[in-house]
Amino acid sequence: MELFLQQVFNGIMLGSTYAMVALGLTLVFGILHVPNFAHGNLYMLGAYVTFFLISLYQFGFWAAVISSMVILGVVGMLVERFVYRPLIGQPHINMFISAIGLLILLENSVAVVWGTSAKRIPHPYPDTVHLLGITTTQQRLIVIVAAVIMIILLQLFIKKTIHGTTIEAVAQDREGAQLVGINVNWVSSMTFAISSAFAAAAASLMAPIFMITPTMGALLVMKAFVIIILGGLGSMQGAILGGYILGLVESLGGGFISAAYKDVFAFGALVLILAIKPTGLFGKESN
Amino acid sequence: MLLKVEKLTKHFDGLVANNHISFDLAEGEILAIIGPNGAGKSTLFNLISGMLPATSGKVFLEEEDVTGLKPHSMAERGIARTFQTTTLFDELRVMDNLAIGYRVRTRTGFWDALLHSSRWRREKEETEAKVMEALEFIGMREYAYHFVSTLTQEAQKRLAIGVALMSDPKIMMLDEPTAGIIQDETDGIMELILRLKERGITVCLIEHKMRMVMDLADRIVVLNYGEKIAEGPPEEISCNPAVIEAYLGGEHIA
Amino acid sequence: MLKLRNVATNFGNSVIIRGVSLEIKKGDFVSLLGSNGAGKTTLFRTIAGILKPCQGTVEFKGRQTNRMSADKIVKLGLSLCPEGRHLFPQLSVHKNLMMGAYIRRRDHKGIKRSIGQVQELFPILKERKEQMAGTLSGGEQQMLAIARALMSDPELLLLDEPSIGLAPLIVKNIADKVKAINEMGTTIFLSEQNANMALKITGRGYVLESGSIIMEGPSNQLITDDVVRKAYLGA
Amino acid sequence: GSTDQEPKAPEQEQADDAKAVDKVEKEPIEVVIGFTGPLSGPAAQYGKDNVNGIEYGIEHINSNGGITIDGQKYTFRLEAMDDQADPTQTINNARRMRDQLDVPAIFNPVFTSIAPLMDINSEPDNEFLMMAYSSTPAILHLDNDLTVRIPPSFLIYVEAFADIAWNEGWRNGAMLVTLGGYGDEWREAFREVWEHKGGKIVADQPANYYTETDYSTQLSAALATNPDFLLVGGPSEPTALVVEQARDLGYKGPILLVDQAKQDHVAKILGGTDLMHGVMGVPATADVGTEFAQEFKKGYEEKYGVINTWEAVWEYTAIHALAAAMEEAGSVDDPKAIREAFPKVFPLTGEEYPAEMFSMGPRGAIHGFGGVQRIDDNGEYTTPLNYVWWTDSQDVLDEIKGVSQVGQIELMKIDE
Amino acid sequence: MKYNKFLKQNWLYLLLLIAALSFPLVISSRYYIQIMITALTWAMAALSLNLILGYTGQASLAHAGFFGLGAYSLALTTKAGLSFWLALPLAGAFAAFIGLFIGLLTLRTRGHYFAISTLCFGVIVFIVAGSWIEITKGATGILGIPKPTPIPIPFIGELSFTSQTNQYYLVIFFLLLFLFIIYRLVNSLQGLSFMAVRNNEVLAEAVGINTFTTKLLSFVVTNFLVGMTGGIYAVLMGGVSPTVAGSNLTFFWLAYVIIGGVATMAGPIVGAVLVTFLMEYMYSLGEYRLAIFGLILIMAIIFFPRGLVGVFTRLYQKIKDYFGGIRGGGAGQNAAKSRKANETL
Ligand SMILES: Nc1ncnc2c1ncn2[C@@H]1O[C@H](COP(=O)(O)OP(=O)(O)OP(=O)(O)O)[C@@H](O)[C@H]1O
Ligand SMILES: Nc1ncnc2c1ncn2[C@@H]1O[C@H](COP(=O)(O)OP(=O)(O)OP(=O)(O)O)[C@@H](O)[C@H]1O
Ligand SMILES: [Mg+2]
Ligand SMILES: [Mg+2]
Repeated sequence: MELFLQQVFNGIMLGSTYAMVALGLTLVFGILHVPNFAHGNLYMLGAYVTFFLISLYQFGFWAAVISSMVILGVVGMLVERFVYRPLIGQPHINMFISAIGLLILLENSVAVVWGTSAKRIPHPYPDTVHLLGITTTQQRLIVIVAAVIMIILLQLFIKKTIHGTTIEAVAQDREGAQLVGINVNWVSSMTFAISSAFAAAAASLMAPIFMITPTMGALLVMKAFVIIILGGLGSMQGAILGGYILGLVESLGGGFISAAYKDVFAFGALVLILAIKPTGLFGKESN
Repeated sequence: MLLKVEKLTKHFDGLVANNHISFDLAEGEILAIIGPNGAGKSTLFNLISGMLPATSGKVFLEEEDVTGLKPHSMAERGIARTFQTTTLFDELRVMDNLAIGYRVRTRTGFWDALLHSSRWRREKEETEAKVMEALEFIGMREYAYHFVSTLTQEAQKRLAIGVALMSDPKIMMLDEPTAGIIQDETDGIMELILRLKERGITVCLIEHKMRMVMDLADRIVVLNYGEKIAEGPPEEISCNPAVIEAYLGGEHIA
Repeated sequence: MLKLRNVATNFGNSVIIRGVSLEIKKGDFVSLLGSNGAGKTTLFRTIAGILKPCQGTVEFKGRQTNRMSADKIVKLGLSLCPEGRHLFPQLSVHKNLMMGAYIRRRDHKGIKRSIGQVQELFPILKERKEQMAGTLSGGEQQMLAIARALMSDPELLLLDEPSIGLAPLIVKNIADKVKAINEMGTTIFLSEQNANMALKITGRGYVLESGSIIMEGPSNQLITDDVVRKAYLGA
Repeated sequence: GSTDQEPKAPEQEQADDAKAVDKVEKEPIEVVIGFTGPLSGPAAQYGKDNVNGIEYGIEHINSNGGITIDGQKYTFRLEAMDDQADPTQTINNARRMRDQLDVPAIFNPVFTSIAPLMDINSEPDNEFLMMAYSSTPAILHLDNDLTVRIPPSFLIYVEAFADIAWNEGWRNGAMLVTLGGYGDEWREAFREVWEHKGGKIVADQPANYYTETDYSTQLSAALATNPDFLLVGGPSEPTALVVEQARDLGYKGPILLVDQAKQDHVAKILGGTDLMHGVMGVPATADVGTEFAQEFKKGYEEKYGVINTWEAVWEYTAIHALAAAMEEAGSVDDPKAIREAFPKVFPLTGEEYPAEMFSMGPRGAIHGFGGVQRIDDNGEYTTPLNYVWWTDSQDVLDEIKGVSQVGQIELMKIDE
Repeated sequence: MKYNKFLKQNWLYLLLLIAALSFPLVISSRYYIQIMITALTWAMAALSLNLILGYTGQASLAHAGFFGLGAYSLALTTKAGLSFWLALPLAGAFAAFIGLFIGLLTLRTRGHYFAISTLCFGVIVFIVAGSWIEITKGATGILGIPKPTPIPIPFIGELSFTSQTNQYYLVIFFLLLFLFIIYRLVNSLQGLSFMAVRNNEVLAEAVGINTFTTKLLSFVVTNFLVGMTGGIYAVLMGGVSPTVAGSNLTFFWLAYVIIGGVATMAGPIVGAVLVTFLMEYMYSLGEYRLAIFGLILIMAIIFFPRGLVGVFTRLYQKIKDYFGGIRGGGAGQNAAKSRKANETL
């Protein structure tokens, strides 16, 4: 029982990471339909920025996190402007290739400039916590709580303001959006900025627990794509729920059945769910 | 009876788009389906052609129960259709569009293609001949090598009819074949539809252009709010008070 | 209000609009006739800034707009109800209307009023408030497209074949409403395949053929013209 | 492009020598040594550690004037190519280096790439020496005549760890070792040895150390079995994470690190040994006690800005061995001769090398020592114990003890 | 006369074929031959990907997974003693069979959903290859795959595949075979069905094409071909390890197809050869190599959205039109038409 609780906790912690990254990606992939496979690299970049702010410029942890979000927001805008905007109107698969190009570019630039050895941010909150038979650290609790807060904030922003609808409008009919007076380029820019800032926030919160390397986002981004598809393209609830489901499937499947095959459970679950419901859990559209 | 529609019903969540609609389609006739916007005309087409599953009700084609079949099986059995918003293979040329329309009558598969079997040759020639004939029929011979995206709306509407025609259908269901077409050319399409009839093809037509409907149709079915409110020959329908009230308005024939 | 001087537009190598000049004054109600493929839609898209002319100038409210992006032009007070509708298929009818009022999104009262007006014009839009636009019937979508174009409360309204796919009763209804809107001060430029209707309600008309204006004049004159009658009125 | 400096055929060389006996200074000829391995992607740092070691070795060889064969001086240059651990690219790189740079030897540190290289290194007229950096015994089973296996077999550590653990009275072990060829074999080997002794593996929860960052799942499952010790490890950096997360989950017991993870490196990442009480693993180079090790550590860290790993240490020593073998064989471009000369260049001992190599076994395995070091309950490093893998007799061991600088050496008898 | 016409129309392809066949005779460098072998093997993989992606419009990201299935299948069967010439079609068949099963599960999904669910399957193959140690030997992989069984040739002796040159010809042979298969397939009514599905699934279904079985057929043929490619790769490398199923392979093949020219016969080959050689050439850039490669990839897509073959055809057409214009337009246009007619049916 204790082990079960512990694994559930582990799953929630993992799920928080996943949900945050997937939610950022939902904006650009789920809603805007840009298959930004380089999202994981923006996440990675966010972690590096936080690392350098803390280690070189002696920023406090939270100051670094926020600055990193701002910086990555700008990076996201640049990415949209120079990598994806020129491809509007071309087949989707072309954007995918250019995403792969960006992924290779970012990962290797970081490796060349900052080296391949792993970086570490000192734990701001290293103390161990015991509750309900679960052992963990303060930092992990902070990650979970912060994730929930950020998720709620983003939800409110998208659902309660007109901006969410605006992004959807741009994605669904670019020309229609222009005709009602939406500056589609600006909306795309902002969407990328928010998405990247979100990735940076997730990475920075996680950085003290994990290790910062040029390839840290590689597997994560794949999982984020899986989560979004699992939840249903464009559905925010889907992305959040999908993130936590994946986290739990991994921790429970990995912990109780087989660690080597834990990703097989996660990826296999998706194939099966889509075989039953081809548009994901909350999906409405089919392409 | 060629086609028999029996109590077809379609619910979208709370909305009843078609409610117990029944009618028959006799061989060789032109039947028009009219009704206000949102009356359920296109939905009815979608149910008959298998694009949507019906909530209840049945469709019989030549006495055979074909309810719930997939669209491709419907096409194979001889029900061809066009779409309200012109739908074509817009990346392809006019002649390819037509050739694809005939695909349902050919059997060339992987091995035929690979080994250039006699079937491959026969069907290739057959398809080419059919395409030429169809081009002639819809009057688009000189457009054979044009890409669909460069055609005018009118040419696209014609081509859509041509593609449907390619499958040698028994029934052709045309959803607003002249929407957005100027009067002059509407007449051209009317003439095309009459020639379909001459070929022995049964036509089922949705149209809002009343003059055209009255000229062409042998019979008219009128829908309103998902219900069939009238059925009969054009003269009768045009004086039917319920139809005038729901659809035509005071001065009929716009 | 709107002035085109020698405007030309092309797709790749083919020139679609060839040196069109026209002028529309404030409060005018003008129709544009032309056969299929004449270039009406292309001309409207050029005026709205979706397409950029390769030659000539477009002036709207005294400002040169041929280099301006479409959304800026909308903010100046021009609204196009486009061919092909360009709705947001996965948004509800209500949200589509809200997006139509995007440029005045802070004017909550005004939006409410406008929504009331378009719902009165097309009662079905009220019934189907929460239905996704993409699942509306063809005619319902067309109504929504017109309604959305009205939502921005434009000074110049471009209507590209608004009657497409609409039932006769509704067409008549729209004709009356559009005329009323014009009478309330909105300038309207209308492209229609239903030439009869168009010429009956507008004051002036242009005839476009193969990308050039071949005829212009008061509607009541055009309606009696033989060429027009034959091609567009089917007489 | 070094076409003009191509090493000359031996006969030609001798003729040249005859003519120029009394010419005092001859231009040294540059010999290019090949390396292909992961220099980008998840295993990039591992690849770089290897490259650094070779490069550092070459620098020393060259600054000492290179090698001399028949009066001709030769210096070295390393051509390091990235293959991202993709065997296809490995082959392409090897072909290129053979073809355009005429390299006599190619270093590679990834087992799945070494194997296909061994498929082409014996092609007639196109032979090259396979300098294989992989501690898995599988290399030797491929029976390739032109292979040199550089690091000591990890079986040394397997046996040593098992012995020590058994003597401590631990019986139940839980494993959380990296996935992958190396890790899989390690787990297998340890399980075999441990169960042979009568111990039990109560949990086997592998994780991909290259791609994963959170090991809580596996750790929770492993710790729930109440093991006497944990066996963990992969590359040092993620290994440090595993150690930390194990402690965060409340585990206080002993942790054994497989040889790929380096204790000093782990400690550096964790900011000291606070979390590492009761850890056992491969000692820091500096602690092994050869004379040269300290100097090496200092120089290396200054040059590359990272801790010197054992990869660097062994590669450094291996390139020296290669150079010596060339000198011994009297050729820089005859892989067969060089390979045959290899056994004669040993031992390489601690006055000049950070690690010691004693001899070469029948299938190209170099015999060196493997050390085990523990961190005690106060966080202090204990003196390392060193083992030599050897199939020969006690006499040879005594001989080694005579020349070795590393202090305490134990014999370990294993069949690879 | 007939031959004359044939030569006139296809001189470029014949020239390329002759160049490809004489390559190892002219170039003696083992390095260049090796790169060519690699490039052409990747070209085969890209060709088959083009069938499902380019012609049928379904972005299968499980391509490397099926490549891996073929490779492992060949490794296991040849090590069990089966002749390469039987093991190879078997490898294709194995991949095709699993493909059929996966297709049944995933082909109901569309667009991004299909892409990601196939990606998942690819990742699963990769993980299983690395973890099912009893069969696959885990991450170490299966080594010592024997070279293809020599083919006895009457009176001359036998054709063996131990030399690099003969391996090159082996690859060329299968590349031509693949080209032949795909060419015939896409230039048939069946191929037209593929394109119909790609262009508009709803309409295709409405005109009587069973879109599901059409997609399934394309998927199965694709996987058969890539399974064979995997088998060829395995035998040439002499071993397989989980890297053969890595999704980055799929991504690279995708890039070859798109950069070369999607839905063209030559595109995947042009892309594979060009990018492979470019990557090799870029080694002189040292550690910046990959970063710059990423940049090139982005720019290539931005500036040549229809691929290099698209650029080339347009140039070629322009030149032809120019000369055609001088000689009197009509003829040129007719020629263009008849060529297009050939293309479609
Ligand atoms: N998928 C759907 N979900 C909900 N409602 C739908 C859906 N599809 C159609 N409807 C509704 O069903 C009704 C009938 O639609 P249908 O398209 O059949 O109308 P129609 O008679 O063809 O009208 P029009 O003349 O405007 O084309 C409409 O009110 C439409 O909004
Ligand atoms: N994307 C395009 N590429 C090439 N040609 C095009 C394109 N779009 C339109 N055309 C061509 O431009 C010409 C004018 O088209 P346009 O749509 O402006 O005409 P229209 O007067 O609006 O006709 P309709 O009554 O059919 O709407 C047509 O001949 C059409 O074929
Ligand atoms: Mg309809
Ligand atoms: Mg138009």
